[in-house]
Amino acid sequence: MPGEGAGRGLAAADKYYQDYGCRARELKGQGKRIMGYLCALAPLEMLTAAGFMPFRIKGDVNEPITKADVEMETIVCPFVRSCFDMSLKGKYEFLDGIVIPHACDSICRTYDVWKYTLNLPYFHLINMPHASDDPSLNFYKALLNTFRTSLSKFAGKEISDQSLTQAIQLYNQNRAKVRELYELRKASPPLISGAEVTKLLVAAMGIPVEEASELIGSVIEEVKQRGSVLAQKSARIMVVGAQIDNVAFIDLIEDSGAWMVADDLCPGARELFPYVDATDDPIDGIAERYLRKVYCGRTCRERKGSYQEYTEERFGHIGRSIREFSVDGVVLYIYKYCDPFGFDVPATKSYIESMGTPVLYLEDEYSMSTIGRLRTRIQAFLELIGSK
Amino acid sequence: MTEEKKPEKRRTATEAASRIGSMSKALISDALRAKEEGKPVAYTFIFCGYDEIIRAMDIVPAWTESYAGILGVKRDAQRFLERAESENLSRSLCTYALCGLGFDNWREELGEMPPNPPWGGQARPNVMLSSGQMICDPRYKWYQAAQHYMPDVPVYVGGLPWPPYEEDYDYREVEGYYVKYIVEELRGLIEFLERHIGKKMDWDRLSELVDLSDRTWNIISEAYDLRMAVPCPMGTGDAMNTMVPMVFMMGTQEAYNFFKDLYDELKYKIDNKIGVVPDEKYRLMWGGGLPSWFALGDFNYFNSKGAVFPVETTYRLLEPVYKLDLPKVSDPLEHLAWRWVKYWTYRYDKAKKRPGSHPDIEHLIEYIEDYKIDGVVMHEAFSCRSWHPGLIWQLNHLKKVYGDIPSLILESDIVDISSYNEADTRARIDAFIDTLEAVKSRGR
Amino acid sequence: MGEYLAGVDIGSTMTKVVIMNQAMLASVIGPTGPEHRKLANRVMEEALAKANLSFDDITYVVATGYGRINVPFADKQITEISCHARGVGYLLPEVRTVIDIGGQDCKGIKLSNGRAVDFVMNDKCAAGTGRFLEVTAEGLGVKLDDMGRLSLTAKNVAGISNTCTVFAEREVVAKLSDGVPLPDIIAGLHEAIATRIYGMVGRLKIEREVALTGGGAKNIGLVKALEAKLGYSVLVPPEPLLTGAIGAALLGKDIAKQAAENGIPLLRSELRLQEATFFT
Amino acid sequence: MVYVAGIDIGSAFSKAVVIAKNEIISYHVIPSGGNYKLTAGEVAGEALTKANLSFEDIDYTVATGYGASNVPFSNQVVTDISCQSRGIFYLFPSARTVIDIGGQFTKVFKVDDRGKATAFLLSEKCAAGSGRFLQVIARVLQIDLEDIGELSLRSQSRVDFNTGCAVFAESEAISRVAEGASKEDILAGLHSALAAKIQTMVERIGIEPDYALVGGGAKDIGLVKSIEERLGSGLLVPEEPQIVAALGAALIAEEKAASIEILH
Repeated sequence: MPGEGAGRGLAAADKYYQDYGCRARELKGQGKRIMGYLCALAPLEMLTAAGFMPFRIKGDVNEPITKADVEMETIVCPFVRSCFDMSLKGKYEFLDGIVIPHACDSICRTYDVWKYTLNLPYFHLINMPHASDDPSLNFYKALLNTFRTSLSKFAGKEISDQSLTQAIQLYNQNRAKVRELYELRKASPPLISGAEVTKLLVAAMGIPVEEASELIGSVIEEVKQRGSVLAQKSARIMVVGAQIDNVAFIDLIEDSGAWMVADDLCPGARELFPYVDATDDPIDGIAERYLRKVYCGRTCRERKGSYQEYTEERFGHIGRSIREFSVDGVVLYIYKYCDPFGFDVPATKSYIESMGTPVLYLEDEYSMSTIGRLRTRIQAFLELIGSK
Repeated sequence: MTEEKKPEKRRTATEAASRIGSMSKALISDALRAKEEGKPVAYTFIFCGYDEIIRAMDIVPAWTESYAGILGVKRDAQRFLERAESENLSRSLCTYALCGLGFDNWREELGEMPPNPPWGGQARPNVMLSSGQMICDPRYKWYQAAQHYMPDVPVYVGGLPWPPYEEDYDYREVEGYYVKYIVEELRGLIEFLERHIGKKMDWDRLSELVDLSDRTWNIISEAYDLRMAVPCPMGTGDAMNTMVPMVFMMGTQEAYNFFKDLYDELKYKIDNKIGVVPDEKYRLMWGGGLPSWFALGDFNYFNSKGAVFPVETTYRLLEPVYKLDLPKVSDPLEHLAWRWVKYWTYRYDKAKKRPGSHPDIEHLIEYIEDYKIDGVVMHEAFSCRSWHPGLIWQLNHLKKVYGDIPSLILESDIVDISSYNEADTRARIDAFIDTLEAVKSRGR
Repeated sequence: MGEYLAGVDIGSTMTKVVIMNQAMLASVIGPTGPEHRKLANRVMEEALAKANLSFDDITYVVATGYGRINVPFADKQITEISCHARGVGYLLPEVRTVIDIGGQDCKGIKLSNGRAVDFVMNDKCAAGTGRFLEVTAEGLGVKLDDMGRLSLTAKNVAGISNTCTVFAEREVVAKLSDGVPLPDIIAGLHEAIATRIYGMVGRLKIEREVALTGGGAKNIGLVKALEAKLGYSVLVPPEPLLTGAIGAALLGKDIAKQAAENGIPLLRSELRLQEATFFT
Repeated sequence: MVYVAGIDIGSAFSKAVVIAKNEIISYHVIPSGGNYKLTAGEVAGEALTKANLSFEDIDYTVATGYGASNVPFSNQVVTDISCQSRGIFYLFPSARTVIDIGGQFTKVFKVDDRGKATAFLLSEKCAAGSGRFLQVIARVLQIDLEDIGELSLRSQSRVDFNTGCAVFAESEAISRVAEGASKEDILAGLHSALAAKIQTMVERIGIEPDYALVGGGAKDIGLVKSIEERLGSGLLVPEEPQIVAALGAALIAEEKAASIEILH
């Protein structure tokens, strides 16, 4: 039954965050099959409908990358390298397989390294297109159906439209919960800290979706009950970037006298806000969502009209968050070797600045070793906002 | 940064390769002249799959990777890389793209070419033809970023993927919808061009050019296969020149003729036992990675040690068309799509035959055997995540499924010379030659 | 009136203290060692002695720089970005862009009426910082202070390809052994570091006037190399090492003034000056 | 009596070895300094003096190392990988994997049962994790390079050291000290960071005992211990780990001299 084993509230979130994977390990013990995945573009509805518990593979900023360097070049995105390193070090021994969407070069171009180095019974690359016009959408649907066939063969059970529709409902409920959670950040001071939110969202990546929804729900209750306990701080910060699955960087911001109140991140608003529409063929709704509703730099939106309209189309969601969450400054936090987000920096930065919101662009390496070095930048940025 | 001393004029083994300098210069000036004459110019990428279409519509391609590479060869890339860095573009990104964006940003700011641009500079495009295919992310991010400096220039993004190699299904089960998708994207490209260039596609001409490029694929394969000969008549150093007509002039008669000449020249060299090096000691394969354009002289250094490169996997993204068993189709776009998919899946069946193997590994094994290879050299260019992730794995896996073979991975970049040190690189080459000798002498 | 402000700037290689009222009364510069706290106290005492003041005469103390958290007696910590901005704005009001070349980092700061409005910073890699020159000077067996002067006599600048400081060191030693004249090599080093700095600070869209501060500003060869990149000459404050500490003192003054105006008491650190080391 | 010499001009230290009849007669080590030519003459001269010999007594000289081309009096230049293999084979015939921790590069290579290198790997194009790491730290902590090893073994709780840049190892160390970390713990942290990188290289080239450790880094007992821990195996360490390449050069020189003799 849903929620079984999942504790409640911030304490449970913290437990699942600290001991990431413990719930998956537990369920594996009870005979549940666990399917690992990399990146927010893996169609979770499909995994769930096939009877797997989807498990998001994460890295660890505290763990120096060693084993990965034996098989993988260091010119690959450090986040991907860390994920691979953790997998090689047996952190996710409970996985029955890994599903990898063609997100970016660092993921797609290392697919064979993952597949042939980790001995797992199942691997599948979803060769998602970078273009998003109608032919691309139809192609993507075909890919999803290939995946559907392949996965049901491995699951030994057919993936029915009905089970997909149920899964879609589960995830949409989860997404609604996340939106509700973000409402708590709009107050000033926010009712929940950025670090608390990130811990919760990371915890949610490692447990079944029903439990995740319940966990988020219980945190919402708890936070509403405790009321406004957070101190007033000098600035409300939004973090924009690829993937942040640890709180080290967010603690840095919040220890420097600001709150992180909004994001365009994975896990975060970019990945968790968009719903799947109910469609006759559930694949249509799923395809539409992952290709067109998740605003990731790896997906090339069609340019219709002027460049300005195009920029609005690409970054408008960031602008809306800045207004809705009354953001004072944006930290643009990009990893080294990240092609999809790295090339967007000039356009993203000038779009946000055109709204009169200051931007701090940081290039980082997914390692605790750099956190100390970022402190002065963050503090100076806050002083700069304060003196405005 | 002060540029390194200009490299010594590199010696080419073939007469054909020595013609390349002027040919690539012509490509740059063609685009510049086209601008003056008001002809349409398109930014685009090598192996974009658009060649025949662009040529058939008399659009002059400006190969942005090519120009960045030329800046590399001329050791004049740093100022453009710095320009890009000043634009908040990370130095860890594709340095071809950084050079190009640095150049665009500079040209757009001045309203004219940046100060003394090599070979007259990169012409401002009328359209930019991105590619959402699988080769690399910069192929759709680069021109998207370039719009930041040229907001008025329309961009087309077409997808040209190919089926990944998987055990859980056969590529034949999916190739149908891959081809269908590619055809739609190529048709989309033509509509886009007709709309923005205001010129209709001449379909008969397109068919002719597709047929011409088929024949060019064949003649290139036949010419390159001649390099199996001992002594080897042409090395990878030269192939890094002869790639120019292969990737920048596909679908032109000139390219076909060039490789016909190369074929004849290699035949002559073989008949007269003329090798790249007089006393051929080691036959090496360039098994992966783009070259450091500013350090092609290193190939001569290998030669000076009695080592030749009869074959490379880089810039040989083609096979004889008659080997690809393409279905007979009348639509030239459909033919292009099939050729693309069948090329990328060419070694899939072969891979399934050898336990635990993989098409990339089969590719290496095939060349090792056909070209009697003693060792594999690769280059890990830090800024490119297209060809360079997976090299270590390929070597490890090759040794696992096939057997041990001496290997060397050089580390530098395609155009960023600050990652290169000649003394250290050549020290590595010397050490590698020693290991080759040690392994060879065991065999004897 | 006798309002005395102190600014303490603990950089990665140098520690600076200034005491001001209307003007600067005393300043001390000393090398930063491992024992920041001990050092901060010592240098502060020295400055007080120079100004014939006791610690109790000081109205407010602001600490800045990479070791700012290790100044127990400071009333407030402010980043070197804000302090340099304030300091340069005070010393050279016409300046719009500050380039600070420290021992282990390099900053670019954009100014608008005496305040930082944007900045960039490098401390990921030693290339482009003072350490680059220190290390290579060692390799060349040249005193750091002589580097600038020597480079000016270069005939043709040697290309230094390695950006990694450590490898650059071995590269220059090799060049030296190959008989490349010392001045040419040093000029090459300045060229290399100026290039790194220009590329990074360029992100700010450099505007005139440009001021150069930090240890790097004392290196005439580096100054010339940067001016060549910029295409115009830069301003260098009389004591380029002190701008951070001066800015810190001035920001302290602003804080004191603000408090006085709002009639609220000035919040001060509990800790007074005493011999504290990291061992205790 | 046929005397031959091997000269190794490294980026940090230069070494000379004189041998006769396959036996070491004398050797000498000095810092390389700013002029390799002078250094070469000096280090060779010192070694000869120790052996009461003069340049005239030397039949054949092989030079190796980063500055090998600057040895005016050498008869031949041989790569340091071949010299090290030869030297290691002389000292430890059973060694199959050799780890060389030099001034700026770390090198791992395989030696076969004939003393020939059959594969090698060099550390990346950044001094992170090179021996330079330790030199820098020794200065910061105001201790002698020689004492680093002993000190680190007394570490109670290791500081996790994970800087990207060898030069910044310095500032990181400074701040750790400022935070109150002990010298011992900082050194232990450095050693484990370095050992981790080395383990990765060994695994990349393919695990094959016995392992030998040479180069300046081998003098650091703390580093040796922490590498042994990671590899889960003992390391063969020469008494004079710095002269292995020079020794190998000398041994190669002796073979040359012999073959020339035969010709005459």
